[in-house]
Amino acid sequence: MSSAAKTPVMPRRWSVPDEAGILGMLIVVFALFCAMSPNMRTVSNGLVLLLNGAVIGLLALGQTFVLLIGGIDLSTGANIAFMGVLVSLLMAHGVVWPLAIAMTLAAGAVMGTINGLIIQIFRVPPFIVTFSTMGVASSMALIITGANSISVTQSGFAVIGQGAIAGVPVPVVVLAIFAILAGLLLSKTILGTHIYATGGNREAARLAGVNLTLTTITVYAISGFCASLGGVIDTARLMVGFPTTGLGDELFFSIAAAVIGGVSLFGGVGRVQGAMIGAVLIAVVSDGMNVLNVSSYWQSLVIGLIVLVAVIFDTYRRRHAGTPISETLRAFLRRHGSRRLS
Amino acid sequence: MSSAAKTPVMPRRWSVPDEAGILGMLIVVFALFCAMSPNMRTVSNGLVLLLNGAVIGLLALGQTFVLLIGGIDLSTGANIAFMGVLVSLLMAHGVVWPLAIAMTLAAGAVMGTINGLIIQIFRVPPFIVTFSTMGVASSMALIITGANSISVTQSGFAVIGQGAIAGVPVPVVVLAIFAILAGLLLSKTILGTHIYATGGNREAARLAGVNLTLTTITVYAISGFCASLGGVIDTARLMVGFPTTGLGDELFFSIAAAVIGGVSLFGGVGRVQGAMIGAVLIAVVSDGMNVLNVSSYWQSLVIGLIVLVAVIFDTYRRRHAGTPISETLRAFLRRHGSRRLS
Amino acid sequence: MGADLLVAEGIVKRYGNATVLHGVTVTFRAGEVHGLIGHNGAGKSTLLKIIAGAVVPDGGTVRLEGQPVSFSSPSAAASAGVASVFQELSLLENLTVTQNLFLARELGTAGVLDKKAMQAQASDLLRTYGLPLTGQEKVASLPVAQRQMIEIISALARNARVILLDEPTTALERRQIDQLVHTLRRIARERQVAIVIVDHKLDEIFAVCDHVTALTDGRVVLNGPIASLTHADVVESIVGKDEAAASHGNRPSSPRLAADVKALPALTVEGIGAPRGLKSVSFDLAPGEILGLYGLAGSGRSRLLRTLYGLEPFEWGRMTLRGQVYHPASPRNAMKSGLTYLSEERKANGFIPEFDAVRNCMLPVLGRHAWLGMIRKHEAEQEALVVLRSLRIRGNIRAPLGRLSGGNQQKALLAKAVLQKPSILLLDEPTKGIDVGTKSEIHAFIRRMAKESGVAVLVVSTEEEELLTVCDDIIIMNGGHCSGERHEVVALDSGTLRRLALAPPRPDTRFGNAMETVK
Amino acid sequence: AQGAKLLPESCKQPNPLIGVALPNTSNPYYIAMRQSFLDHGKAAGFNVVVSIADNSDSRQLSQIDAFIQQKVCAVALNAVDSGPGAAMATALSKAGIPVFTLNVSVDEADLKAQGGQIVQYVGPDQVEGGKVMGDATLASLGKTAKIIAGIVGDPQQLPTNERDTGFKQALSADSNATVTRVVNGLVQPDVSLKVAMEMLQGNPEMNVIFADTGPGAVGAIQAVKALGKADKVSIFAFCAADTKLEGPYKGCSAQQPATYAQISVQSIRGYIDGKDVKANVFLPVAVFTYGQTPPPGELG
Ligand SMILES: Nc1ncnc2c1ncn2[C@@H]1O[C@H](COP(=O)(O)OP(=O)(O)OP(=O)(O)O)[C@@H](O)[C@H]1O
Ligand SMILES: Nc1ncnc2c1ncn2[C@@H]1O[C@H](COP(=O)(O)OP(=O)(O)OP(=O)(O)O)[C@@H](O)[C@H]1O
Ligand SMILES: [Mg+2]
Ligand SMILES: [Mg+2]
Repeated sequence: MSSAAKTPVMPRRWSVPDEAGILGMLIVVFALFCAMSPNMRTVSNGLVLLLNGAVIGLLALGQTFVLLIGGIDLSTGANIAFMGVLVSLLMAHGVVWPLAIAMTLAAGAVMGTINGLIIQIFRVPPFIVTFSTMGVASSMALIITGANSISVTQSGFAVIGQGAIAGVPVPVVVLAIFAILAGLLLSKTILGTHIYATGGNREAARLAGVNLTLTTITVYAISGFCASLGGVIDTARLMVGFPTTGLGDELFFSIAAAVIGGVSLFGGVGRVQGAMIGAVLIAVVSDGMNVLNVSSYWQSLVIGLIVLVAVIFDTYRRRHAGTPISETLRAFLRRHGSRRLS
Repeated sequence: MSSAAKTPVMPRRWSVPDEAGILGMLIVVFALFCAMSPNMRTVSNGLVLLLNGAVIGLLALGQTFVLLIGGIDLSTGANIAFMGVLVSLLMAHGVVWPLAIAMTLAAGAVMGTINGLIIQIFRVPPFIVTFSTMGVASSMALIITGANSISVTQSGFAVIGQGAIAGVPVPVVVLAIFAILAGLLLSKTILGTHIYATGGNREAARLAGVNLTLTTITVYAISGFCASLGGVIDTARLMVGFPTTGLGDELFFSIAAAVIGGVSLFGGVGRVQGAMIGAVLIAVVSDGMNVLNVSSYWQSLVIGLIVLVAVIFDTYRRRHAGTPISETLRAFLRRHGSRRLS
Repeated sequence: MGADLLVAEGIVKRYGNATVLHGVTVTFRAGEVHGLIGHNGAGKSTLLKIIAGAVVPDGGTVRLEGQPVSFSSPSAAASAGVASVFQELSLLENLTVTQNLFLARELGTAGVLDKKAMQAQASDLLRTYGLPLTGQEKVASLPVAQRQMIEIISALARNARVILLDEPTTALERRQIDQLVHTLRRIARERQVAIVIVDHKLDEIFAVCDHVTALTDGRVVLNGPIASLTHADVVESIVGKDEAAASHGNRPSSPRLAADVKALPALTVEGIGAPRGLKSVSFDLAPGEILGLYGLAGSGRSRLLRTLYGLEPFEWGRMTLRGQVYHPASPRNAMKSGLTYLSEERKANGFIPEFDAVRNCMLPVLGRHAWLGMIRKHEAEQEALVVLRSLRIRGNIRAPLGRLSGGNQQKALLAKAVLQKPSILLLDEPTKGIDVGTKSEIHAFIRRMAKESGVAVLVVSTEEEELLTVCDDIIIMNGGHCSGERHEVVALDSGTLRRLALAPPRPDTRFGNAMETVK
Repeated sequence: AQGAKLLPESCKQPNPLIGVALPNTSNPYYIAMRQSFLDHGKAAGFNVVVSIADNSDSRQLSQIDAFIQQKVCAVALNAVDSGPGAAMATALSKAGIPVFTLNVSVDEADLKAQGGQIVQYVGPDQVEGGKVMGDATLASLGKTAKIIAGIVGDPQQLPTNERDTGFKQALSADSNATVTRVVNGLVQPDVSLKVAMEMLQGNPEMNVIFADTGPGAVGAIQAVKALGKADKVSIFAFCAADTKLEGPYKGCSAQQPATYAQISVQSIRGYIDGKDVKANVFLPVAVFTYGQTPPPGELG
């Protein structure tokens, strides 16, 4: 197009990014915790917090891709267990650790690919497929190990979980690198555009020539890869492969992190930035409650309420920038209060 | 309407119900298990199986309503714990058991109503709201009890969990009654139509005049009610209120049961019949594995694969009644095999 | 003639910084059909949505029988006697026809449905409007035209005093439109209700309306009884004075292709069909020609285009593309072979609602502007912008496309199709919802593409006039059959075309009866 | 609460079937117990089926129902939780199947109320196990040292809470010592690692960690190392599998899950053969000190 150069692109007006609201909430929550304890506001605690949140951050990263096409990956926590056991088993069988890591990451991507393939070939809901591979992965971890832990003896491997680069723990660095790559992938590449298109309107995307099979498989492979990276990191932190690692809150927290950050469960909407803010919010709250000596009985309640309030404010900001939140309630009551709900 | 009588109602063509496929799969799986163990095929085992599946069935019932409007209820398992503790606490404080049950069921409905209200007023994704109330409910159970169990001393209460009517355990009878009521509600009432409409297209339903607030609150209240009924039954079976009861696989299994039975996670599609078949399938597989002494390591794998295969066949039947499944694979390969995935 | 039933006064609406209605005042009278016209993005739909309570205005008042009203929702409006059909189909696809017809006004006692009564009433209604349905069909399984009729029926069946219809006829065929026009006029007179209809087709406006209001950029520019207006007045109010004379009514005057070019067909279709689908379709399509495909609703025109684009399988017959066997397994496949398809179901599968117009247009051609999968965004956007501008999209092209007006969305879809630089272009209702000014430009645009770039175009349209304007030849589809016999447009008028479509299908003798051979 | 002697028909078969119900196999403790049941059960002429409840009471109850279906001759029950355990024992009693509990005792009052009975309990004294570690802490750090201790445990389970109680009791003997925190490690090393790190962040002056389970100990050790506090914080624990007492890991007490299983099997054999069995068998914990490695089977 020769005329292309002549037409000026409309200047895009600068606008508040979607994630501003939840970032604000994160800052408020963090500030509150800091105000309550001097131990919270040390640099070293900041790093501990990020270190402890790194694996959930990685899972949230993978989950973001899957959610963006309107899918869900329930197998992600179980994959941590399976892959953590796998990497330690490989090392126990004499594979040198860098190779063992590479093989494990490949295995994670393969697990994800299998999810994607089943979803795409048989058109079975992702919930069922990944529910099933969740079962398979967690069983595999137990079967391989006989439920025993597998110690890691190659001490070099520890660097992945315990090392630091310029004072920043390696897992945090790894997460940061992959988050940036993921952000670029989604915003700058054809594949990224196709992922959003698939989630936005699957049928329209197909008619526009988007390869749904490829996008579906890729996002699940990415999620599998992220989970295996999480498994490697968890194992390197403990220096022991343990078949129940990752079977705790990881799955829920990873989905919640993405949703908190504005990723829609129905696909097509959301960014990596948001999911990472969500993951940090969860990390801050989990860390903060232990630093502040909140009783473990109260912790789920506190984390639940903080997340809820943060998302309420964020949703609010997105919908009615400006109006105070009391107005929403009043509007609701106006709509429903005077009349009977009928 | 005078014209109503004159106009002949067109005969509805008989068609295979949507649930036929998964029912077939259930029968196949059950037959296989029976073939493998004589213990499986006793009547009493059939009742034990249903008894053990009753709570998940109840949760799946509530979850079906929520999924039908395109929501999700993560708080359902935690509500079992909370409500189980609540009912035993009420009895411990001298409330007679029928009243304690009534109060607990009301409390469950209120918990659900709160979920629905928050979702509807603040337009926060149901995943986040129920994630948060899940945390609140599970914390409440721990806080109330200090992680201790609360014994039930009113022996009459046991009938709810351990009694039988004409040889059929009470929990199974309760589930059956509520499943039938739920089925009627969805198919025969205005509210039922509105629930499907809300899930089909929220905006279109609103434009047509469906009261979204009412449908939303009602479905979450029903789910909360079902969860509290589950908590009452679990407590009556154990005769002790325990703050971690219901926090295991219940949540996942209840969603999975509904999805297996053809309820869509995106709303608008599915029936109670399907969810109940899904719940029975899960009960058969869980029970069957224990009766057949499948190693616990293998159980998640087996349940995952059986569910996956059942749903693959079912999806298949719905899409191409007639064509053999090998054809799907061949069609897929034809689409993608010869060429590079690009 | 009738009393003022509903008055909208000084209605103002803003979206962000853009004001889309600048104090619009209109009066709808009992017993009258009121036409609301204007260019795409003029604010017609917004005005109707405000009156119906679906959108909250930033200023102005609505009075119903002199009383100020402010409906909190369309259902509140409906119970006050204001029924509406919006531009985007808003039926619930997972429900049956009957359930949709009675949604939120179900018959029943104590919350229990009276299914028999509803079913009986629904059958009556469907029969009255000539729809061959029982009422128990899931809406998802119905073709677009029937869905549109069902929405209209549902609005008319409510005992409303004001009925708002936003482009009700876009998917309907002539017969249905004629019947609808007749019904609307009758209902208005007999029930003394006010009917408001948004429409881009002038003949319909003149056939049905008593009174016309035209909007331009959110302002009333014309308002008067139809009797006092001429076609020219109306066109001028939509496209502006300068262009009115030049643009309307002329057939684009590029030459037909010489007959010898047709000797090398781009696409040859020989007796294709499938069980429960097309029966037997044959025709040739040559580079540089524009072939019209005409038929009654349900004759299989859309199915044919979908089959050509690899969206539906065919099991007998064969297709040849530039001499090679062509059997697309998927749309991607078809695209790679140089085909492009514009769907008639804009909202269902036309575009990604969250993407803006530019991004939607870029989607199929990203590969052209990328290196190792990395998009050269600026370059891609420039290309898309050029085409988008030439189609005169109004509204913010950087806003999610789902928020643009219907006609402007359609323009974006056309731009997307054009950008793909296809060698064969399949257009299903290409100007659905597009205003008269832009319509003739689009016709000219299509002809230019064919004549200058040698693109072979296959056009499906329910508007005979459109086919007669834009096509070289027309082939007829009837009950899944098409013999491929060509009718030159110069020898046709709308009446002849309709008669041809009604004639029983002639078996395709060239290839034998494909269905028989398969059995 | 001994009623009539229960002895199902199935016990008369040549190799009677006995059921073993365990809470999980994510703790090496139960893996050792399970193996011992299989080995000693076979030796004693039993067929053994083991059910794992994945820490769910209701699932364990279903598994008990499955045992009743299979007409087992006797059940060895390590309840997930002691309260709900009463319902399982009752269900078995009502089906005429003798119950042998181990490791987790079943709530006596509940049992009585519901009308169940238990033949024998075998297990450690949990409180004692915690107390021993408390004493070891005081001995190791000296009577005069200021001790600020935190617990990595599982506050939602009874046995772990009993261990904590013992530990706190021992420390309360010293006015310089306080237990300030209990965090929930869920008996998982990865979770324990996180919560232990965070607890240390929030309590910089903390110098003792008591991990009340083996997996908790694994996490606590890594947490102390990761924060570079190996010379400041001492760890006392219930023993982690295959882990040498070195660095910050100063002492551990071990139970012998394999032994409990062995005793249970022998008691079942004896009971069937008509011998009298003791109602309660309490076993002391083994204590390991700095430099030692607990042998396999000696677990927390
Ligand atoms: N939700 C919205 N957000 C932002 N802008 C909107 C929204 N809805 C409509 N608009 C803008 O308002 C203007 C008027 O739109 P409207 O749909 O009323 O036009 P119309 O006259 O019905 O056009 P058409 O003939 O194409 O249907 C358009 O520029 C459109 O982009
Ligand atoms: N997007 C679609 N995908 C698959 N099948 C469809 C789709 N739209 C409609 N159908 C089915 O195809 C049948 C024909 O619908 P369609 O609107 O294509 O009519 P048609 O026969 O091509 O008529 P027309 O000539 O009016 O376009 C309908 O009965 C419907 O079940
Ligand atoms: Mg419009
Ligand atoms: Mg059509």
